[in-house]
Amino acid sequence: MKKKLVNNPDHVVVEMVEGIVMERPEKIEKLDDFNVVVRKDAPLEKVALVSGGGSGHEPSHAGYVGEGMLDAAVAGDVFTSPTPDAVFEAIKAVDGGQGVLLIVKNYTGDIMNFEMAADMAEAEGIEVDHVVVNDDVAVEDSLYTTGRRGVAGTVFVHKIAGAKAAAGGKLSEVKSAAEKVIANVRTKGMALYPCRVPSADESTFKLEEDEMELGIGIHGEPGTERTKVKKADEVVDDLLGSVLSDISFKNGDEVALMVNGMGGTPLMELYIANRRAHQILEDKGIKVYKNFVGEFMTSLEMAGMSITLLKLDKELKELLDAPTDINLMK
Amino acid sequence: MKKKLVNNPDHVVVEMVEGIVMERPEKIEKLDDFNVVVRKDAPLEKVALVSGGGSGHEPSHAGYVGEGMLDAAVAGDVFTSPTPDAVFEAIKAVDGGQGVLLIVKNYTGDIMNFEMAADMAEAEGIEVDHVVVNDDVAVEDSLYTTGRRGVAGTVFVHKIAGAKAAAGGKLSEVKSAAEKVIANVRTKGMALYPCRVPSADESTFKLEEDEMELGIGIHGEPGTERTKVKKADEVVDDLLGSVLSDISFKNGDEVALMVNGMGGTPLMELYIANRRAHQILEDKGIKVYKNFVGEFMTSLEMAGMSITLLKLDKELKELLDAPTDINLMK
Amino acid sequence: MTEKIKDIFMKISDVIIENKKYLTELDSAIGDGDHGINMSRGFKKVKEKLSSNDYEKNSDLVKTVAMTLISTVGGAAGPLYGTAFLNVSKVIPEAEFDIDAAIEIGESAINGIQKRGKAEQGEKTMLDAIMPAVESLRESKEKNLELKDALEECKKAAEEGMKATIPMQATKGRASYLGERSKGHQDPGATSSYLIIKTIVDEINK
Amino acid sequence: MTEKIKDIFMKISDVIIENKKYLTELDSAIGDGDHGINMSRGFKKVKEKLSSNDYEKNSDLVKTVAMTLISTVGGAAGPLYGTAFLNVSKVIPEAEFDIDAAIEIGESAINGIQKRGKAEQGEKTMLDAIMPAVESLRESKEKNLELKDALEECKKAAEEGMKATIPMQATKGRASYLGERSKGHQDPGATSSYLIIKTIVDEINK
Ligand SMILES: Nc1ncnc2c1ncn2[C@@H]1O[C@H](COP(=O)(O)OP(=O)(O)O)[C@@H](O)[C@H]1O
Ligand SMILES: Nc1ncnc2c1ncn2[C@@H]1O[C@H](COP(=O)(O)OP(=O)(O)O)[C@@H](O)[C@H]1O
Ligand SMILES: [Mg+2]
Ligand SMILES: [Mg+2]
Ligand SMILES: [Mg+2]
Ligand SMILES: [Mg+2]
Repeated sequence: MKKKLVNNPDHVVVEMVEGIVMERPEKIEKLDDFNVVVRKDAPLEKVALVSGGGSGHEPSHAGYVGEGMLDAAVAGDVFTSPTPDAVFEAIKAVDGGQGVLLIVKNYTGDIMNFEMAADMAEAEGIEVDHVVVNDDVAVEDSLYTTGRRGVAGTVFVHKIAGAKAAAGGKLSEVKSAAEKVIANVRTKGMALYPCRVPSADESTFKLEEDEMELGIGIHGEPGTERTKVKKADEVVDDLLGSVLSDISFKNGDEVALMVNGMGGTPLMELYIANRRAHQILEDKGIKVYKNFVGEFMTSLEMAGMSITLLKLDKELKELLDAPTDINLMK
Repeated sequence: MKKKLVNNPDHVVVEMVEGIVMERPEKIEKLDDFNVVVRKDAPLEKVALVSGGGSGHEPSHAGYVGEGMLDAAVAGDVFTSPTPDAVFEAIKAVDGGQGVLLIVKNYTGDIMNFEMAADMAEAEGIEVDHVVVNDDVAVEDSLYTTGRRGVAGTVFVHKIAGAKAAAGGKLSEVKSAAEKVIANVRTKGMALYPCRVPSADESTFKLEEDEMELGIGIHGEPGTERTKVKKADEVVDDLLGSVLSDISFKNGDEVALMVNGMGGTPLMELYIANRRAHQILEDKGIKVYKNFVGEFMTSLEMAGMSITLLKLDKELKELLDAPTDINLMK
Repeated sequence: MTEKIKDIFMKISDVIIENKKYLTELDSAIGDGDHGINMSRGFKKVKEKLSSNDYEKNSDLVKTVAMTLISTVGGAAGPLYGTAFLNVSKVIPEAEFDIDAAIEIGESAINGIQKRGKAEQGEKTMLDAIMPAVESLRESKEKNLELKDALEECKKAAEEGMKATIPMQATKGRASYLGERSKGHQDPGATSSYLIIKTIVDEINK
Repeated sequence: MTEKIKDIFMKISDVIIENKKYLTELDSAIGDGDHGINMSRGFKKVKEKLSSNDYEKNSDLVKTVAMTLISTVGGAAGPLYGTAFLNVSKVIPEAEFDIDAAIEIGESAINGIQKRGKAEQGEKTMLDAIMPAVESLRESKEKNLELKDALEECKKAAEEGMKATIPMQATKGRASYLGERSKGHQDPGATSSYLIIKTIVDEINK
């Protein structure tokens, strides 16, 4: 049983949310009785953005609540989607009369809970719409699955939809911007070591000392392929290769590149991977317009990383560059 | 032997430095033949700041090279201080004729190598001075040690001396600002799991599955005390207690609080610790003026954290708030 | 009659809480290992709510159960069971209970689950326990079986349905990410559904 | 004579490289586990440099060794050994080598190490191997021992000095952070110093 710096496994989420709010008390606050973080100046006269999901993916999503990104983030139990009442409270807290866009990662639970919250909000006369992020190329998007998972690419949706809303975009426009990101963002992840949920005794999967797992998600679930540990460059070749073959790129295209640590990966390794990713993209004539290296969408202390490419056009570049409070995405 | 995402253990530093520069190519560059990261616009007409040390502490120090912080960072091998020739190259690259301040963490090796570099630079007519950061309260500062180690508090020295230099301070003034930080900053760290240096087969120390190590440094060296794993709040009580009893605080004092992850610690745990730190400080009537939670001075993938307090006055608050390019310290 | 309904839900809660570890283990194999944790968190709250309140109408009691599950379970199971019971609260009779009522209750539950989850029978979900159970009630009605016997048949059908999920490949929910690898494991949601049906039948027939 | 000196440094390099793991393990116990890695990185470079160049004077050769160590070893050992050999390069005789020369070499090395590191004997550092070795040379001179025997004594003294670091509490370098816990371990720097002295003696006396 992996050691953890916690008090009571049943209280990790509420204690964490309190700690998050204490870091930026002038900017964000917690709703009473709910693990919901909202902008202190909400509701604002603009389209409001609400996201959330299970906890354990920090800084997602509470870390993205701020000017130019989210208006509220709802934190469910660890790796468990939040309940509709919490999402509903978030919606009510940030709705400024211009409508609310929910940014949902593609998991059955998340979709159902957010949809129910949307129903509740609509019943109270709040205009609500939602987008579903599904950037994980590891899962086949076919009739026989519930479709691709939403992973690190979600952060780009937060940033770009957030910028569109901050610029005064209407709900339909903000939604279009979010959907443009979703259409152009792809991710694949891997792990060297799994993670343990605080209330569980063991990690959800096991790896031998010479094995790694490719096509991993962000919930400690096993991936799609188990192989011997490879060199960093070979791992990047695999991840970026899958991403590049899933969406058409041509010479001269510009991208945002995110090398995302899963929680337990040292920055040194992420930068070694980043170097290789640049080499590959340069070979293909793809220009890295903006590069993000660090922890954006984690899976507790899982050791591993994911690589995300977002194909950019003029509009997306402008929105990506738009000002935000959130240092991670500046 | 812990798995790692690397290519060749002998090349981790150079590959990492290349990856770091690729993230911000418009801002920073690498010196040919040396693992030195410098501002692209250097030398500037201001006092230049050079820091560095062994690698494995990322984002320290290359992550702090930018407007309002460092002008150059020298990366030694993993946990090994850089050599004088590399430091000398860094000094030459950023000296703009107003003098250079070296920010050195208090380790025998770092001090000797930086001093030798300073000798070389002075021999070429460059004005060089240095400060030694020693914020780690875990080590007794007595005749029987080489004094306290420099750890996470170093980042505050970078920020504040950097702001002073950017504001046009003279070398002596920049040095005074740095020394004011050093006089007022204290840190203590702990670990649940050690780290492994890429070129070594094993981690430098071992912990049983119910043990943790208090008073840890940032080089995988064992700490000062080994105990049973405690609750997060108790751990924070110990770390912050040591810090608070080392420097006199009174009701109404203002501080910068840094909760620093050691590389393998999930953000969730850092925020749970942050919450407790705020409770303790509030009880003592100490006001958190600015709060930093994340990874600032790591020890590869070590799982654990350190807590740093910097006691602030008007001048330090202004310099801490001064603009910088470096998102982590905004 | 509300007392009887209350007893049934108290009993269901106990059974789910007792099976927390079992349901979680099933979910670890093909999901994310939280089904037992989520369900028992919800039914603990249900027990709390029901013990500290009196309900005049069955519909109010069942609605409370539904809302409590919706606001405490989370994940996929929370909205699915919550919506199922919410639908049930709209059709549950206040006075006598017969096979027609049982069928209506079952169908309304299925409608709720399908409205939310858009699954069909055979996709390795809770529906694979519930749908055969309700189908068996309809058959029993045609055969004019006694309510007691019809309920026993219904329980048996639920158990068979649950077991039939073992060889299935999941095409809905988290287990679908595993593709072929989801075969050979019993679905956790079908298992909790069977446990609920079994408890209801045993309580009514005892 | 430069050929001989070159051979000695090639041999020292081999010995350090062979002992990479051993020195690193010693440093893991009370330091940061890199002494062997650092030293063998430096001496690999020394081998490279010496094999690809010819030196007319001993002083040039030793200076090259010193500068190479300074620019490749890093950590504490780099500047210490570098400065030691830099000092040695200033006193090493170009022609004959006698016990006086040996003493002068030893003392200049000690001076270099103390100039940089400001340590005394008994602080659990490389000085605890080197200083007794040089002291033994002085004693052998008083006793008028043959050079060969004096060198053997010197080697023995270095070994004893190295072993004497085991019970010491470190008050310099990284090991000092451990306080009392530094006791019971042999100092890695004293060990590399002994290996160097031993190799020099064995090469000269062989
Ligand atoms: N679309 C769906 N329709 C019906 N049941 C579903 C659907 N998706 C998942 N389920 C059921 O939910 C169960 C998993 O519940 P749970 O583990 O609590 O949620 P999560 O998958 O979010 O962790 C599955 O075993 C399955 O029976
Ligand atoms: N001030 C000093 N004077 C002499 N030797 C020292 C001093 N400090 C450290 N040493 C020696 O350096 C050795 C450690 O070298 P090394 O591991 O390469 O450097 P670092 O401690 O920087 O990792 C110690 O074992 C000790 O013998
Ligand atoms: Mg779940
Ligand atoms: Mg070292
Ligand atoms: Mg589950
Ligand atoms: Mg060392």
